[in-house]
Amino acid sequence: KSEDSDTPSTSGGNASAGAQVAESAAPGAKSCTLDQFGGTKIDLKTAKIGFSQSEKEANPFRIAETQSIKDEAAKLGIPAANLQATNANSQFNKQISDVEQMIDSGVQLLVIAPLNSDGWDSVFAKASAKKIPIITIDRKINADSCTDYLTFIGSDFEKQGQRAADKMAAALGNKGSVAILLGAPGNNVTTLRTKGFKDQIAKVAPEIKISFEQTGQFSREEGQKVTEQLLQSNSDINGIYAENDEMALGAEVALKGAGKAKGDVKIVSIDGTKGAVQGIVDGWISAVIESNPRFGPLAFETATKFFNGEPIPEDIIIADREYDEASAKTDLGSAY
Amino acid sequence: MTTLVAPVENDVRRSERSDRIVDLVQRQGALAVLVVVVIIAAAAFPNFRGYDNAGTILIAAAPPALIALGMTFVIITGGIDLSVGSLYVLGGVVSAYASKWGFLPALLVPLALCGLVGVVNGVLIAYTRMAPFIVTLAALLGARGLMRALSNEGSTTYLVGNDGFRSFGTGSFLGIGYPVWLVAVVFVLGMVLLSRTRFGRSVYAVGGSEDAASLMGVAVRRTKVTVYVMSGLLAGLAGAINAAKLGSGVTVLGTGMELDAIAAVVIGGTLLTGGAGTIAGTIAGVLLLGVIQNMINQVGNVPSSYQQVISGAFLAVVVVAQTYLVKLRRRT
Amino acid sequence: MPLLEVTDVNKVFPGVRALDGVTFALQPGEVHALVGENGAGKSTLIKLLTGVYQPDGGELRYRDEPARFATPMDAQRAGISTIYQEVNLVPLMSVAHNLFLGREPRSAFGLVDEKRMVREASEILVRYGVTTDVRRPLGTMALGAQQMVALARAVMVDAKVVIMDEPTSSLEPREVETLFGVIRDLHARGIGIVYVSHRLDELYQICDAVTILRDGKVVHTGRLAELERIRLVSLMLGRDMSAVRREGFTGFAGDHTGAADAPPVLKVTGLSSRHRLHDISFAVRPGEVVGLGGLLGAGRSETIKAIGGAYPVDAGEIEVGGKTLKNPTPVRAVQAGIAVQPEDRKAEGIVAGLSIRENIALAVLPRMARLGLVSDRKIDKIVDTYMTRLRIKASGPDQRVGDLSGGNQQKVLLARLLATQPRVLLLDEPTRGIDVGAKAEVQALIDELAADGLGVVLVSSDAEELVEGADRVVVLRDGAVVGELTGTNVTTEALLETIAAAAVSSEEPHDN
Amino acid sequence: MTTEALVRRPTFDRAWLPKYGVYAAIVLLVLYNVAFTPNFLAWSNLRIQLVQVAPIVIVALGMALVIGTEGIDLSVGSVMALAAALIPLYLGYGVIAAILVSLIAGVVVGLINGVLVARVGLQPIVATLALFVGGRGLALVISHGQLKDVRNDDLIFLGSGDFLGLPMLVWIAALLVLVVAFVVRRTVFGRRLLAVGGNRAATELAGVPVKRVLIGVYVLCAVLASIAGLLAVARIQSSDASSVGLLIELSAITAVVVGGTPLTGGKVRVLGTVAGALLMQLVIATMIKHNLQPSTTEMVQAVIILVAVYAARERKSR
Ligand SMILES: Nc1ncnc2c1ncn2[C@@H]1O[C@H](COP(=O)(O)OP(=O)(O)OP(=O)(O)O)[C@@H](O)[C@H]1O
Ligand SMILES: Nc1ncnc2c1ncn2[C@@H]1O[C@H](COP(=O)(O)OP(=O)(O)OP(=O)(O)O)[C@@H](O)[C@H]1O
Ligand SMILES: [Mg+2]
Ligand SMILES: [Mg+2]
Repeated sequence: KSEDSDTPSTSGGNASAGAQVAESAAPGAKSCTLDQFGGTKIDLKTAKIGFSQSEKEANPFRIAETQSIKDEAAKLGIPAANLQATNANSQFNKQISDVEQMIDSGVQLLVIAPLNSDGWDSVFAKASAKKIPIITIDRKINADSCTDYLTFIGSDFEKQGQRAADKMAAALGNKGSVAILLGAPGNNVTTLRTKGFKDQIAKVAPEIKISFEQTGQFSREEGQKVTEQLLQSNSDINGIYAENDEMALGAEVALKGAGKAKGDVKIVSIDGTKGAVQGIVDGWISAVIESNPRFGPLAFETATKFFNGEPIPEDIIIADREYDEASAKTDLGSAY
Repeated sequence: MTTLVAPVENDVRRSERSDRIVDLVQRQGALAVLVVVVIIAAAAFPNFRGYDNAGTILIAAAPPALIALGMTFVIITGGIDLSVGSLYVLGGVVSAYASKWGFLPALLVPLALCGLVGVVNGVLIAYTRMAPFIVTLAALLGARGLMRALSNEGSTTYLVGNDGFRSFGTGSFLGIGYPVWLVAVVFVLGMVLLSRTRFGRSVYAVGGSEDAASLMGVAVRRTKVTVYVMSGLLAGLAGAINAAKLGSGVTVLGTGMELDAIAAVVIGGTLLTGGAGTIAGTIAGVLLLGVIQNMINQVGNVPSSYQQVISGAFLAVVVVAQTYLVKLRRRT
Repeated sequence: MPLLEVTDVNKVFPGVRALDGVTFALQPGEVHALVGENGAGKSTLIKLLTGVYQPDGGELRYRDEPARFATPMDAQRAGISTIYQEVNLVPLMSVAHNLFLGREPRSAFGLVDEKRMVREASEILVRYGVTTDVRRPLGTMALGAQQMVALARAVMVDAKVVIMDEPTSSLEPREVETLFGVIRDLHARGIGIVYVSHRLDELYQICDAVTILRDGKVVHTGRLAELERIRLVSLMLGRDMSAVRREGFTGFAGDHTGAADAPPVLKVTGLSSRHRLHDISFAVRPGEVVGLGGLLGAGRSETIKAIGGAYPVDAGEIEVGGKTLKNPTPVRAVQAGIAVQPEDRKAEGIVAGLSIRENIALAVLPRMARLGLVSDRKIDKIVDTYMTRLRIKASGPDQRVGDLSGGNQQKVLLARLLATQPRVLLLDEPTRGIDVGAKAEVQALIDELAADGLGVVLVSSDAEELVEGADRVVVLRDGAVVGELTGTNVTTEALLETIAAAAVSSEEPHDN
Repeated sequence: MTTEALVRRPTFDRAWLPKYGVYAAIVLLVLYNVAFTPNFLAWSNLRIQLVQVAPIVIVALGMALVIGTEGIDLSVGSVMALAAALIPLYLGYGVIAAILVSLIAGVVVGLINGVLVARVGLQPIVATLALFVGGRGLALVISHGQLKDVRNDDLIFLGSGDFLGLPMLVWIAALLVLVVAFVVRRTVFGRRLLAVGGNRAATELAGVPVKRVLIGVYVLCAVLASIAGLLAVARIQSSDASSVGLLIELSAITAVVVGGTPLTGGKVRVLGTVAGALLMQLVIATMIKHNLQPSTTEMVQAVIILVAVYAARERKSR
């Protein structure tokens, strides 16, 4: 009776279904070429490449992200020995020394999923001395592109928040009382998804009141606990914005436990995992904004272009999709 | 006074050469294990051997080493300090914040703040006889709360505004980062302090037997307060040099750091019951943890969960080996 | 003009008045005995004199000026040195560091001059008969030697007053002589000495004056020579002189009538443990008290622990009632009928935080239980029995053992042993640190138990006690049996002679 | 010495605070909430608090026993994760099988901890640190790092079902409290445990099988933790080895200590432990209900821990 979830290889490898698409770069945005960067051309097939993952591969996003990088490397015929992957286990200092160690060991290209947007000074000092291009994925690093790093590929977290706000406004008919389940405190993702959501709500639906915000630590259990508490003390809540799918699923369990019916409280969340999209199909979740973790193809494509001398834009923002009641059923297969 | 009686053999335990050797290995057990591990790593991984890699290991070990140094003093008095991880983050955040006023404030403000928390820890422990474990557990929460309060719930990362401070963090001399040199100096001072001063002797005495120490005229309370202040200061300093290195006051650090420090200290042969331990051992313990981490990365592509299993197993093996060495020593 | 003086001091601990209007004066060049039963307040008075406690009322004067010592260090600086009751040194630290703690010789930059310290420590300790590597941890030395280090430490500084709280309780006769030598020397230099001891002969040997405490009050003070020994005891105990005279000093009645031809209840053959015990053999018949004699460090405690399964042995056989005890552990030993009363009551005997009831029942819980559930009724019954039989004085079976006086703690411990219904009792220093009254009671109890048919092994550093209590004495030295006293030969003189003879013959250290 | 002077019962007024301080604090906090928190007195609220505190209580019970022997167990969170990771793997064989397997995992971890402490002679904090680090890694290895949804009705009933108007979780926790209280008060094992904590050397010499007692205590603690782990799975209806029981060791230790059990061993206050857990739960609930920020919550928790422990602190007796 156990529900056998997909194994990592299939969920990440489902490339055609949920491949990332870059939004066209804004005209006039800063870009970077190999010459400007000052590096030397290398052949990816024989190059040593380092990938630094930030958090344990213990949630769908991270699993899909790491897997996508590895799969794409394999697809390009890069020998497994040439791709060095490390995982910082959510310890920032470990990520810094992981990357420094990879630089020492002679990697020629770095793909980094940073745990934090700031604090990369020492890495940049080391990498730029050796002219190693750095592609950061999923989270941006606050630094100078083309000198400190090459480019950022990822979602616009603030925009995700804004889009979630639009969905929430639509679900609530522009009025009501909303609770926010914040991500882990101090995390850039939390900060941006909160800012985007609040700003947009203020803009499009000023009658929606944000009456509660507490951290659910991006975890299902905490999400559930906090929702239980809040349903108790704020019985007038009719919308919950969860900053990731896990907390949304926790909130779903809490709603069931509190005897609420489907749709009594509208849930909007961000990520696009299978579980959450299934939640839309089941009628507990109103909408999910995707945050696509399949960085492999785009990252390697960008690197190839770069070494071929093409200009690379400062930011490569991917077009995240969204799931709602209309699309959830058909798109369930492409969720990760 | 004249000799009153003919000397007799009071030494019930005849000391033997084998005893001494075991004794040496026990005292420097962590160092021995470190040497073995380094040799294995160097043989197995070509990349491990590089000078740069050594520099990377050292610079990464610098903040944990400072924290473990403070922890060594605390543990030798028979206490424990769980607040260091939080103080480390707090120190980094205020250091980055204060760096806009210059190099010295960036260094001194975190010292002052973390030292102050150390004073509170020390005073509560020394004067109210509350258990160190619980006092510093509260401080762990309190300092983290304070850090979050100062950084807008952790969402504001202050950038280091002082170029001098920044280059102190990233620059190097002879290929070894400045922070490592600083830590080396602090360690030498710590060693001298612990083994060659009256204060150091009183640290051992308090840990060996608090009652006896107090009857022998050791200022037990002052010693205790001092070690917790030192631990706080060193955690703050670790935070500051880390901020200099990272160029910002990162708020998402430090969880579990206290346990790493305790592990390093214990691997280094310091008794958690107090009264015995060395700083050389602690250095070996810190480096051992760093080298293991580095080795796991050298293997490449070890899934994160296996990394933890390996670290845990390794920890168990080292500590069990240490304990058997001690037992061996006792038996002879 | 007194050197150190307190007038009308009080000290109250929660629920107990430890000192009640005590006045005490120490003259220069005087050895002043401070005596009293356990818990009379001797140690408390000393702690008041030396800044460990602050008096609740009254006045402290030192060298004719009002004084107040906030910490022991203050008193030390003022010239009052103290050897506290329990050896109060740090076992894990080296001998030299213990000796010099807080006053280490310093070289340039104020750093401790390790070399000089080691050299000076060795020099100083030789005078006290301690020749050991002063760099090794103090804890590895014999208790007596540790006590000598404490003494050296106290006398080393330029003291005006030296206070000794039961310094001889763990010293062997030769060390006691060394100590007395030191005391006479101090005496000659006009230093005032406060001397606490439960051993009355010692007092008469070296003390000039005496102050007797009872229940926190001074009941007598004066020249010791003018006070008859029996009167001293009656004052201490607060009992009639005639009663004391009738009961005698030790509680032992004399020989036990254990059947001389009964098979031994305990037989130890060839017990050896590397470095410590060498081929120890002896036997104990039911109803017999066998003493283990020897100097401190002779290996008596180890022998006892080894029999009790608490000390590892490499060879040898232990038989209880004809049955061999295989792979002895404390659990198996208790099951076989061996009961061990360890030497260090506080560290290895009582569980201070638990009640009298829990302490007595500890070893026999399985018998007091069915299916793992304890029956308080059964426990109450045996606790009651033993509290009455051993005359344990307490507010009730629920009192914390840590709050009892030493003598009563010892009785609780004995009660625990007896509750296991042992066939052999191994008693290591059963009367150490307990007062005359309690001592006599414990001694009488040992007699009684032997009369009941138990085999008893008695270890005591008190030669008189050993000789009076035991029917035979097995003498140990350096972990080996060097002689045995039997019958009329069981005398103090013979005991000391055997020890001394063995000392000469075993001068060359054996190696294995 | 005379009998009168031996009667040294602590006087009532001084002993009151250490003994009943936790309960007083709970009462104060409840009063505050009744006055200032909307809907606080609602039955549904009480229910939520009880359900949320249940896992912590269960873990804290085991922790209290370990602390009673002068030990500490850092590995409880990892044990929860291990138990959680195993559940979906064996759910195919039925709920009972899955539960048994996760309990066995607890037994195994407890045995390892116990042997390291009792036989090898490691300090408890270090002995359990190894499994604290490695145990969760193992759980992640077992679960391939995947969060797995659990859709088994029997299991979900344990987590969110009701029995006689009370959640199953609360029944289970209450039952375990009774069991542990009973073990401590009435069994040979319980009495021995306290003696080991009070004076290990003496207990050993008295012929008590100390090592067995210690191993038993660590096994019991780990089994309780694995129960908490499987209940957590049942409650959140999914098994997530990376987050189940994260940092619970600190909550559990806090509950035990705030509840008046000294870290020095020899004493276990079972009801106090429950009260300690409840107090910390109420503090967090109050903070959340008043929508305070994490920084405030943490600082308030710190102060409450200090005040509670200061009040419950043992006066030094020699
Ligand atoms: N720190 C303390 N707290 C509470 N009671 C104490 C304390 N110290 C001593 N007492 C009590 O005060 C009384 C006097 O104790 P004290 O140690 O002075 O006796 P003593 O004469 O030295 O006895 P002994 O011969 O056993 O050493 C005893 O009842 C003892 O239990
Ligand atoms: N192998 C050893 N290693 C460390 N210490 C030892 C060793 N053997 C003996 N000692 C120490 O020597 C001291 C004296 O030894 P022991 O207790 O055996 O003497 P004893 O003959 O039993 O004397 P008593 O029972 O009168 O104290 C003990 O305190 C013990 O700590
Ligand atoms: Mg005394
Ligand atoms: Mg002995």
